[in-house]
Amino acid sequence: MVTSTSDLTTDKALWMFETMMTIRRFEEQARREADAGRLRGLHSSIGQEAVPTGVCAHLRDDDYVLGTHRSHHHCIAKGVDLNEMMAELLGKATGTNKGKGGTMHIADVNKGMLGANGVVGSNIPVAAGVALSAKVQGRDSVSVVFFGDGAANQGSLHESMNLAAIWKLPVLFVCENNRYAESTPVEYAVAGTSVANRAEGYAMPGVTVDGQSALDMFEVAGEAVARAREGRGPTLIEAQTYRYMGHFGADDPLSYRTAEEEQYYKDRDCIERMKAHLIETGAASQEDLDGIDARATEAVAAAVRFADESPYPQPEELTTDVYVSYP
Amino acid sequence: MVTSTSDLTTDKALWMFETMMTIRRFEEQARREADAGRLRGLHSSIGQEAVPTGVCAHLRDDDYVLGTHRSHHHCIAKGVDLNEMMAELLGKATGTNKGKGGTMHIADVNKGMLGANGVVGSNIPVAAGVALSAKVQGRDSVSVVFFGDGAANQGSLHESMNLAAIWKLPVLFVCENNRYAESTPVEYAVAGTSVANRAEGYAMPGVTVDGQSALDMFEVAGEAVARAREGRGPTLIEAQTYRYMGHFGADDPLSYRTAEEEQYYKDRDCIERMKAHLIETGAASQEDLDGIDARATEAVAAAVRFADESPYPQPEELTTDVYVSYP
Amino acid sequence: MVTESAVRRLTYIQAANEAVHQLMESDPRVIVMGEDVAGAAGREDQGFIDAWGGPLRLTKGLIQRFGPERVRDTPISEAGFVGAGVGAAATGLRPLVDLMYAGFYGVCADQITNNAAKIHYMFGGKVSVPLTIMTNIGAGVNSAAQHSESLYSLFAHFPGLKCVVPSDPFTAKGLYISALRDDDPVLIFNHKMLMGLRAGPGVPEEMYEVPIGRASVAREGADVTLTGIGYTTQVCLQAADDLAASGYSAEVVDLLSVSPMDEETILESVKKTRKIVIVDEDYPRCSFASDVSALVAEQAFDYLDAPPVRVTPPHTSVPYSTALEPLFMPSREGVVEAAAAVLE
Amino acid sequence: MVTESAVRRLTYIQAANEAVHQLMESDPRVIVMGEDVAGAAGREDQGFIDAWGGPLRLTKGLIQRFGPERVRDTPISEAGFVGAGVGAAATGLRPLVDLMYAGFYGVCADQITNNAAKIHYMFGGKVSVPLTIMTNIGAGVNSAAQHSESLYSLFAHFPGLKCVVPSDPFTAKGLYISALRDDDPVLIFNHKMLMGLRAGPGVPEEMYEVPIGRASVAREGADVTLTGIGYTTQVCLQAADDLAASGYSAEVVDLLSVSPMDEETILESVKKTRKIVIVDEDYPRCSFASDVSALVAEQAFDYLDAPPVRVTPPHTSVPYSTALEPLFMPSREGVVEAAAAVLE
Ligand SMILES: Cc1ncc(C[n+]2csc(CCOP(=O)(O)OP(=O)(O)O)c2C)c(N)n1
Ligand SMILES: Cc1ncc(C[n+]2csc(CCOP(=O)(O)OP(=O)(O)O)c2C)c(N)n1
Ligand SMILES: [Mg+2]
Ligand SMILES: [Mg+2]
Repeated sequence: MVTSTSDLTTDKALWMFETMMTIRRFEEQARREADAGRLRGLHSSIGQEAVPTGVCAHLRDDDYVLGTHRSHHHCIAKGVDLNEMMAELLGKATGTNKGKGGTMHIADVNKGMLGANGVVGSNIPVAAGVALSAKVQGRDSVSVVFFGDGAANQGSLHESMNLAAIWKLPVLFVCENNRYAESTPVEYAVAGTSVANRAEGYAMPGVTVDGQSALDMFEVAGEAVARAREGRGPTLIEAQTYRYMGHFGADDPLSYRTAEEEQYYKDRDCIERMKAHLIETGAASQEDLDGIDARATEAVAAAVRFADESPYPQPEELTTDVYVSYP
Repeated sequence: MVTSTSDLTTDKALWMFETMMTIRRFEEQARREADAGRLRGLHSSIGQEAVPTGVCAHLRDDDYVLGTHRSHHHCIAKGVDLNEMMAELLGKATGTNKGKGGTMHIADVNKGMLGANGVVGSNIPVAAGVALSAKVQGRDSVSVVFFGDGAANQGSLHESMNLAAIWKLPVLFVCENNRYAESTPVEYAVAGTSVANRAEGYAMPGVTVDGQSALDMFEVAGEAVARAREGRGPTLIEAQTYRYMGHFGADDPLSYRTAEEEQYYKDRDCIERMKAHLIETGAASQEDLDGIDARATEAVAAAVRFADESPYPQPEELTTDVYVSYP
Repeated sequence: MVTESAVRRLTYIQAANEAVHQLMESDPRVIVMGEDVAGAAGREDQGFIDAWGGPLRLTKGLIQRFGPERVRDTPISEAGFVGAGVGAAATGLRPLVDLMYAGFYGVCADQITNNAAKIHYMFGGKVSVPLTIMTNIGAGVNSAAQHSESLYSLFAHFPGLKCVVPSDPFTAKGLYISALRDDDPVLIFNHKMLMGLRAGPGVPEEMYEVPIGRASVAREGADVTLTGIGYTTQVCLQAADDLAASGYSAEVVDLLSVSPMDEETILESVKKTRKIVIVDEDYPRCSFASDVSALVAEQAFDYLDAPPVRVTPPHTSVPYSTALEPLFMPSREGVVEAAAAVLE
Repeated sequence: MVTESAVRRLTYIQAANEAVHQLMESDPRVIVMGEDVAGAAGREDQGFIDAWGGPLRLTKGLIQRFGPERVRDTPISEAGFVGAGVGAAATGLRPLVDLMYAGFYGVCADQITNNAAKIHYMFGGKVSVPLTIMTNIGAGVNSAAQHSESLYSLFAHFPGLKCVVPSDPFTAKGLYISALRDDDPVLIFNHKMLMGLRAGPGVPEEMYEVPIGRASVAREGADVTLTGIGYTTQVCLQAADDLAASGYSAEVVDLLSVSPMDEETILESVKKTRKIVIVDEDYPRCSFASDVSALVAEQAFDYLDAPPVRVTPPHTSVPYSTALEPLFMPSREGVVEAAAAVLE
């Protein structure tokens, strides 16, 4: 099976638009919460919405996604509840992680979101293990791990690609190359400047894709997911994307990149391009899209209300969940 | 500068023969010592003599070599004293490491042997640092790290190749692909079965060479050393070789490989081929070569005598050398 | 816990091997991964199978019985396959992962202490990681500094991990079974010097658990408490013989679990004997031995007739030479001497 | 050690930054490596330089003064660049390597504990590794379980490593200078809550050393000893104020070095006050706090009027929520309470 954008139904296309819109609105709100001092350590995913959206369009609840320090977009694309996410960001007991994990560790196993992870590169082997688990249990679910261009230089990627290749594991290694690791440009840190090229050393397909295009992401991911699901092994995808904000909020991105470069990517904004596509193909009107945006905005507002009204964890929660059982 | 075997002087060729012969005789003796219960944990390098010999033929005392658990051949090729090596194996105070390191940790910094290392893959980043050190200090010395096909799957290789490539470090990554990591065949463990191929992902030359041919090793290493010394960056060399003995002595290699395969490699023995070459080219007579062998054999016998006559470390040595200074 | 001793005299390795066989038989979720846990991987069709059976031969026979899907030789990629163990454990399997030597923790510590240890807590208790890691520890066979460490203190430092150290074949089998059935990540530390041991009570054929977090009194006594863990329990038992010959009755507490630590059993014994000698082979600083000493100092202060004493290696790496290595390890004589000092 | 206090009120970061500037100026062997220690690497020609200056801005200005050869942004490859630090240190340089957070030790522990710690010993004293690693520790800013650990206990466990934890700008500058001049591998732990601190004696402009392995009495007292390390020294000083208000004279010992540990200063203080409260933010099990408790129990048993007491976090990972995180950290009130209990 090869997926192409022709496989993209209108429903799915609209789901993709709404998902990206929701991520954008959620992240804008998270930014406001951070600026108001209500949460710390936020890594914004604005600009990168298309990457997980194009991938998760192919995933089921029993497929797994593993993320990074910058994972709100992964969570939303995988269907994690916005209320619980916002409650988690604000440290509330009703959060996805009961307020214990916070912005860098959001997980919802029922939705197949097996967790953001604050250690760069750390989730890559875990994802290989999730794929192994499906294989051993004879399930046809797949595992997807997102990681940055910076993470591509961690040894864990190399070990995991090798493991996945020799065991033909149903896993997608999706590198979100947003061109920077903190302030360090990919041209400096990644020898040869291509992450996708590294797949070849493991006899594995490596694909570069425009990560600012939800349609391209959908197509490339569809092929890789099908490949994995059918037992034909792993794929490395390098999605070329961009983060519009600073690394974590307190940094000024113009200290290490140009306004022109920022503008270049903003001119190719994934949401705007998806809008144009939907209108061009007649799948939706501007009004329809405005309606979706309004719905996304309201969902985020509701999430804030939910979080605000939620209680903080009780003090005794400090020492629960350390172990499943303790004598 | 490109090295080719035409650069190989008769002196150097004879040095190479003597070096390989010495390694062979030393390792045969080490095996006997192990069988007699006088040392434990021996990993024999018999069969792999040509690899470090071909490389070290290009090195100076101020170039550095870093090794593995299987490193006697690296040490001898780099010029470490046989007496001190044998004393180290037998745990004597006169050993290279005062008896504290043993077979897996032999080092002699004056000869540029910066140590065998018992953790697979562990020395690879260290070698990158040694190269960095030369570069920062403006010295034109190079750094060479040997590692196995098994080690090629450690993340440290990936991180170090990337680092060396972006910083153009004067380092050689020399993989001794002896086809097995313990009992695990390279075809199983290394995706795509080529280590050299992995260099491309780092925009670095990756070369495969017949590691059973000292002449081929000399040629390929010469080019890589020149490249490094001239500031043109790192090279990955995959030397295809074979260990004649089991992994560490107690294992039976025929439980995981065939006698035919063993014979195939023994038929291409690096020492026999060097002998043939020297005689063919008229560089030496059979008698000359026998003389060299006798010298090697006697040097090893002398080393055993030296080690035998040497004292064990004093009890207080247990707690010295933990720190350079301790308040 | 089965207490009556049966008569089967298995070695430690045989006992652990039997435990893993029975676990794999009884629970399809159990898989085994590690370097050469079978051996000659991928050469089954050439007639090579189970060539190695693990570095200790502890996993011998498993691949023949349970096949290569559940018994997996791995490349030398500890971060990769330990991390894979975490992912597999979080999604329905119960992996037993072999980390050949404890010192190799260094290449995969992130997976153990940042992921396995923390996932349950970070995710608000909604995901668990029933991963078991087994690893070889201890000095005694001239393996030098990198292959002779004990290091359980390091893992016990991390909330979320459980650490057990069997002392003989009986506790080995029981602790393997408990570990693989536990819903938390557990590390099992196998001391080299115990691998061929047949001492202790015999090993029952049926499956039984030795509970995690519980110490056991290996020998009752009245005059002084000796605590051992793993190999040092054997050292303590020998020292207790010597002390008995000198007319002293030493109680030997086999600690078995480093984390959770069985504070109660330690305190009870000390309250009875009023003296304690803590014997441990892990490095002395920030260690399990320190914990035990601090525990009795803080919780049994008024019962102690003498300060607690630790018998551990000095603050030094493990030397290679046969002339030095024995001086590193806690010895029977050293324990007797330390006990004699507090007894007078 | 310079003891007279000067009047320059630098922050901790400014003091450490000054130390590194002076070290690089005075010793060409000193280089600095780490992620974004300068920032915007390779874009100097586009006018981007020193964009970041390190995650804490602790290395700000270095690249402008010393250039990209000696001040190196690294890829995110801790095993790679920490290992490179080991190799560089073994062959003539004195690298200062930034490990952004202590918890990231997990991806490079092998280089720290198998190579840096052991090379000098394994090689018979013939090679030394004058490597300094600095890393950020501690809770307090909602960074959750992976970015809030202290972990110095873990490194102190290993023979061959030295570990220091400055408590204010003065000790920061002095310990950075001592560490970079030391011939052994040293880890410097920077606690987040101290980074903006201007407390303590002022920071002299000239270079000075605070000796490694020496504790200092931060406040003299007679009734009880409070030991702190890094941030908890500040907590102890505050608690001592409160205790003074209640009529108790608390002595605060600022431990400064986890390894080597200054046993003498601790014992001296305890022999005087006969009571001790050990305050530490690292996890409680197999920890520095246990070591101190065990030390006084064993070496000052007869001087103690009450059992030693530890004030540490519980055996739990660090939670994210502002409702929970403060409960994890040792607090001023917690210390006062513990002291009050031993004082009565
Ligand atoms: C092992 C490790 N090293 C360093 C960090 C600090 N850090 C957090 S995010 C980051 C940059 C990551 O860059 P990239 O992988 O490209 O992801 P991006 O932030 O661009 O999404 C760094 C260095 C970390 N969290 N973990
Ligand atoms: C990190 C680590 N994992 C595992 C081991 C155990 N071990 C020692 S040698 C070896 C095989 C190494 O294979 P290879 O790299 O091919 O080298 P060779 O033995 O063939 O020379 C293994 C697994 C180790 N020493 N270090
Ligand atoms: Mg990035
Ligand atoms: Mg090999």
